[in-house]
Amino acid sequence: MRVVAPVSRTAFTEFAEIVALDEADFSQVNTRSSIKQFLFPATEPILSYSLEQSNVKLECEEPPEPRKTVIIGSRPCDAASLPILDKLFSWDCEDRFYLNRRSATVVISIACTDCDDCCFCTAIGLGPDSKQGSDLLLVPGESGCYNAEPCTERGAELVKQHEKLFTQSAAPASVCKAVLEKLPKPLNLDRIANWLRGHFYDDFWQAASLKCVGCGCCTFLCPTCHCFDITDEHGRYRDGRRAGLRRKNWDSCQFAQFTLHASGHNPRPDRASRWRQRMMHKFLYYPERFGSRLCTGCGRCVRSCPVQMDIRDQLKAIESAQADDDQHLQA
Amino acid sequence: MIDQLRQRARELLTTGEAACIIGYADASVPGKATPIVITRAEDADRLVFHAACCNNLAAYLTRPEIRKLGTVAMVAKPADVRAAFVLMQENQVRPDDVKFIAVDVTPAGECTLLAQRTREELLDYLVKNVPPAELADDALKDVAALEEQKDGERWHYWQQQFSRCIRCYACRQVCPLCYCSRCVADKNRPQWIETSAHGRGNLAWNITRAFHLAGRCVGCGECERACPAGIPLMKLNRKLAKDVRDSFGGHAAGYAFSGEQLFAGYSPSDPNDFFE
Amino acid sequence: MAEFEPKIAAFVCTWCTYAGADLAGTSRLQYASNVRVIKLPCTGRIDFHFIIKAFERGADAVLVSGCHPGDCHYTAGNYHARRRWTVFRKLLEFAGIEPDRVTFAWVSAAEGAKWASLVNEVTEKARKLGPFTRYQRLNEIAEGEAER
Amino acid sequence: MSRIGVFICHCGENIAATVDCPRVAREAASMPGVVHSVDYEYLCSDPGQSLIKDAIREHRLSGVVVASCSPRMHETTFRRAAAEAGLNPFRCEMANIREQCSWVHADREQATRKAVDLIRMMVHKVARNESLCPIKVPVNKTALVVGGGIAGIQAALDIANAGHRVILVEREPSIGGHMAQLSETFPTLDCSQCILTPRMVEAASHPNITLHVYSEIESLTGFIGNFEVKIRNKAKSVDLGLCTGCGACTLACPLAGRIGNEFDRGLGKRGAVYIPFPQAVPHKPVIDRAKCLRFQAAQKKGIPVQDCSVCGKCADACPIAPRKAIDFSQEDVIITEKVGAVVIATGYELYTGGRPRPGDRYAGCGEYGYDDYPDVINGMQFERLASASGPTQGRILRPSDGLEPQTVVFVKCVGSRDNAKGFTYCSKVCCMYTAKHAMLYRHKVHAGRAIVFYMDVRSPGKGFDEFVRRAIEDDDACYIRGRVSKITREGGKLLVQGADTLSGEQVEVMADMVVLATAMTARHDADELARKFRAAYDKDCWLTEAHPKLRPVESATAGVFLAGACQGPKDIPDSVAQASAAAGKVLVLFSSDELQREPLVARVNRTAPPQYSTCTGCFACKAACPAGAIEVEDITDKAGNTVKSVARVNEGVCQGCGTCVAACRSGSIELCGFTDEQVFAQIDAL
Repeated sequence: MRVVAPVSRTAFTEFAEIVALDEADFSQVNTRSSIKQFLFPATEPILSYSLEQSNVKLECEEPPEPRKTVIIGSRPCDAASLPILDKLFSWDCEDRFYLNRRSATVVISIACTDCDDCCFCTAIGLGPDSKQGSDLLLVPGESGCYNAEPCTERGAELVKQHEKLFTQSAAPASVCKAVLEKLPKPLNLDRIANWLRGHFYDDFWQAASLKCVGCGCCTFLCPTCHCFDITDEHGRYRDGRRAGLRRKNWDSCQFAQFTLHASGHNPRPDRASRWRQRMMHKFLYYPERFGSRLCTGCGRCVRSCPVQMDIRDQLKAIESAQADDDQHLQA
Repeated sequence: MIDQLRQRARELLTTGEAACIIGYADASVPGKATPIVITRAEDADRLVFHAACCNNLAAYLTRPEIRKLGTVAMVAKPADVRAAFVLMQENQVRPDDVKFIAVDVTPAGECTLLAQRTREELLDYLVKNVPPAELADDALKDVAALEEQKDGERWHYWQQQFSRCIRCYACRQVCPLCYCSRCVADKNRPQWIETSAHGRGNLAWNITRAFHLAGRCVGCGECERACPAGIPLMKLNRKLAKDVRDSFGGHAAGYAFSGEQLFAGYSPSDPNDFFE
Repeated sequence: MAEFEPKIAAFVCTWCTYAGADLAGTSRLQYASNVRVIKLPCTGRIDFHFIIKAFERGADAVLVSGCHPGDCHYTAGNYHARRRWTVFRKLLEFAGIEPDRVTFAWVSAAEGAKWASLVNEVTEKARKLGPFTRYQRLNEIAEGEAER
Repeated sequence: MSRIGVFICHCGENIAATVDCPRVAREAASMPGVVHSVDYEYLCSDPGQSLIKDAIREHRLSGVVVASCSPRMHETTFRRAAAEAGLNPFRCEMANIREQCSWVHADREQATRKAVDLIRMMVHKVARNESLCPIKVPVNKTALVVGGGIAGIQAALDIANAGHRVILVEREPSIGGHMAQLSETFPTLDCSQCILTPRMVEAASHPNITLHVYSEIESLTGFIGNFEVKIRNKAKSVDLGLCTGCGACTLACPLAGRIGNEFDRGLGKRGAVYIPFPQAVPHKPVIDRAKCLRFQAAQKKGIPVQDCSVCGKCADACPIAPRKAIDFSQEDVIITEKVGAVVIATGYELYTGGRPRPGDRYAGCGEYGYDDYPDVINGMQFERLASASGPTQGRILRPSDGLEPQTVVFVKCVGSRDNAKGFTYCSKVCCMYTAKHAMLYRHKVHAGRAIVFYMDVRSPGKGFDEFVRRAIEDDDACYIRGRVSKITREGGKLLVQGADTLSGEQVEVMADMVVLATAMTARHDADELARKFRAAYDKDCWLTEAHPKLRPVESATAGVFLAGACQGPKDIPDSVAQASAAAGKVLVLFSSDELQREPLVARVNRTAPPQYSTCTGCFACKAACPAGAIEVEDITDKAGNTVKSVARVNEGVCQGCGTCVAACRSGSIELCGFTDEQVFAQIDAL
């Protein structure tokens, strides 16, 4: 079993395996990258094959037995990505690689007492102490102790197994409310979806993406972005025989290669159409199919964007454009 | 200073000398700046320049969307000017398609608008006043420290760094000189560089990125700033800048806007001592 | 245990070094059998990707060889190559690859004996360094062997 | 999927003795894509080739790997065989398991394993080989001949007489070369100039020959059939169009008779404006700017020569009016010509016999006193003395006092066959011309003694040995076998000390004059010239032929041929024969309008719009290409607007080195036959 927690070993705070709790650093608003890497790694083999004479022999592998993992100290916005990914990876086919890891992972989140200029969970309908995706939520209390709220059966089980670590008392007053004042107001997400539905072709996309450099940081750091590429890689010759692996690697809709056809044609040939895809996927397509948004307001895309693009500004602009349209219609 | 800058931008747009200005505006996040493209003179007041304006705006010069707008005037720090010069040298930008609103920060930290406007004037300014940042003695200390280590230690160091790489290619995308429409890393027949974010693929990628910038990198540091994994990419860039300088007559990138590209040429007197 | 036999990839130009290696053959000079030659028209064709890929495919050392400066069949391909390698080899060294893993040489069509002794020398150097475990470890991980 | 056939050759015992061929064949059979794998005694034999051809047909092979000797040996053979069986020849590759395996490794196990590896790498490569079609390129039927000596003249005349245009370039002010300096020629003793000068005149006046004297080659670019040459016409300071060659200027020059004449090897004198020799073609003077008083004065003052008022007597004397033929302001002119073939006939230089000059490639024989005693001369100087048009009108008079020498010592092998002081090679002509010199001397000075010191007498050639015998037997030349160790001056005479190795005695001769038969050497700038023409040269800087036996007049560069002594010491008949042979090769090339080349050239990829090509147009390839084969292609939209500028390879010019491929960061250039995919596959199979 491994325990994963935020650590500050370099200039950045990142999730990493720890062996002692004092390695962990729970003081930061959030980590640079999200917890998705522990369930959906940047690269993983999904089958192996071997080449002999003119034949390719497939060795369809069962996913490896996942390591039992406890993630301690994830923020509610990271934990909230898990139910979103669950739906995706168990939708048209069951992705055993993800799902096996998911069932072997316990998520213990810590509610937020602070935020930074980029956080916007409240705009998306979540909050500093949302429970989605967590097995156990630790809510900091006034007295410096935590109120442990089991959110799933597994969470309850966990508390039961380690009763000694918990004391039964009246819940201390949460200190999370203060942060709410600093966080933005909720957006009208339906209104945004409505606008998106009617504006596939719109000058907005060109203007909105003009400064985008297409780096894909936003998608790679996003806890909910889940697009992947499949690639075959083979290795060294061994005794006249050679094996290869088919790998699943993170991909990004912001890349020029993302939807490039073998013919050379690309249905999303420019930054505008790629940026539109990201917005549409997050706030129209995924919600239409699964009911929730493909965003938890963690703010990583804002925080890490090298050109300071701000999805919040765009959402606000879309919301008010639709509000204008609605008024127009009513009039 | 900012009034002068805005005035210059207005002038360029109203006279039609430039169809658009690439500059900086204040970002939504307090204290930060963001690139902005303006095409109307009245928007010139949105332009700012201060210490947080770090992007290398030359990266936009090769973008098809920007090219379509016509002649570009760019707010350019010395590194941006150098990058634009390399782009000119490498035929990516027609020299007459770019106007400069050159800015610099004095040693005292004061932002100034430079009087130099033409590329000849700016080249002269760079040569006389702006030594290559990537070759500053201070900047090379890290490189020297690593060079002094044993190869095993260096290997270990870089493996640790590269192991964090998630192959998002942010380093490439923000770089003004990574302008290839199809990066060799995206070439799959054959696939020289594995796309998987494992140690082997990451080493191949990072070596390739660094080497492809050898003799070309202008030391703006955007790759390292953009890297979400915090890989010290500038350490590689500086190492190469130093070796290039030492091996090829003091070459530093971006101090010429025409003439032969370093690795497209040769000299019979290039180093030969490493050949058996 | 049997002595470690390094696997060595050699990238050579067809006009000088390949011809020199042929001359070593016609002169019946004996040398180590560890080198696998890949013939290119000119050293100018040799891309640095070749070297990295050779390591990825398990080479313990790489040899790059072509015409002496001034003798290039195409007049200047070797000069271009030399300029690239001047910097590239230092980059590899900086990344932690032992400099002796990559050898650069000029071997003319008349230097059969030089080819023979060069191969022996490169093989000896690789033998001294031992298997390129650093890179093999990367290979094992990438090829999924570490997980199995 | 590929259908690859692997054929392993035993080469008798050459391969089979060390490599277990049957085992290799078995292992190859299990390699990816291999459908047929056999071993055979001699694959290059007729039955061997038939075996391959039959297998190609029977197994419908898409690729063939022949594991045998070096591809440099038999690639053409097997590719031709493949083509005869209907397989594209470029789908046939060779694995070199002889020169680079069986012959260099003794251990059977190791050699066998290496052979398997080499074959596997080739199998992987061949699976990615494409069918390629030969490239046809037009042939420009104009020849460039460099050097206007007898070889160059002969080659030029042969080509011109066949109806093709020839551009003949000579460095000196006149054509003729060394042969023009000779008195009589061995073994017939006919007058050199009498047989040469008609040829010189014929060449100069031939309608198909354009002559550029006092000119040098600046550069040669392009490729067989399509070269472009830049010729520097050095400023002669004389307008050849106006000059009638009357010679008034040469007489008016205040330096007339005061400058050592190169043509007479310093034995005669000339002025600063001079016609090199009486039979010169063209018979027009040039001004030696390094000597001319006016040019020197102008240079010292740093003013243009036309503004200088010093001297100018030559111009005053020039009878041409109104514009003088003397033109001080003339400058070098660079002429560009397009030619399809090149004959290099730049000849040799003669070692003076003295101490080395800066840049010389030898130590020299200073002990013979050439630099110290005027009466020690070399063979070419003797030729000038013996020549009827020479400084002494053909009388043998010694330089120091103009008296007839009564005893002349001839020393052979001065610089030749002398590893320590000169060159390892034999200069080939010295034995014959020394016999001739002795003979000529005896004919002119009946009472004189001719003593020849020799190492060997090498006289293989038609009438050659008879000629030497005549010198010894009829003309009483005294041949002493042995080297001269030292020459010193004793009074007015020269003391020649040497050994007679036949008698074992020391020999001392008091001579009035000594003639050194010095070595022929490559031109001091032969290496530079070779590089310009992309021709190879050997350790002594002689240009090297493509094959010493089978391609003796071709250089390493297609379309560039060699004639005469630029390739090594030669006498006149050999030079002429080689020149005609080179001309023959040129005429073969010119016999068709286009020529086929191997399609191993680079290409820049093209993709669907809107990208058109992954090339980004940085043109690093263009700068890096040694052949200048990369062009800029502007891709335009329907309206004719340029949307992108990308690189394009002129496949006629491309030499296939692949330097562009490695210079391309985006990987947008391929080299056919050595594509990234092919090389990758080979590395992949390591």
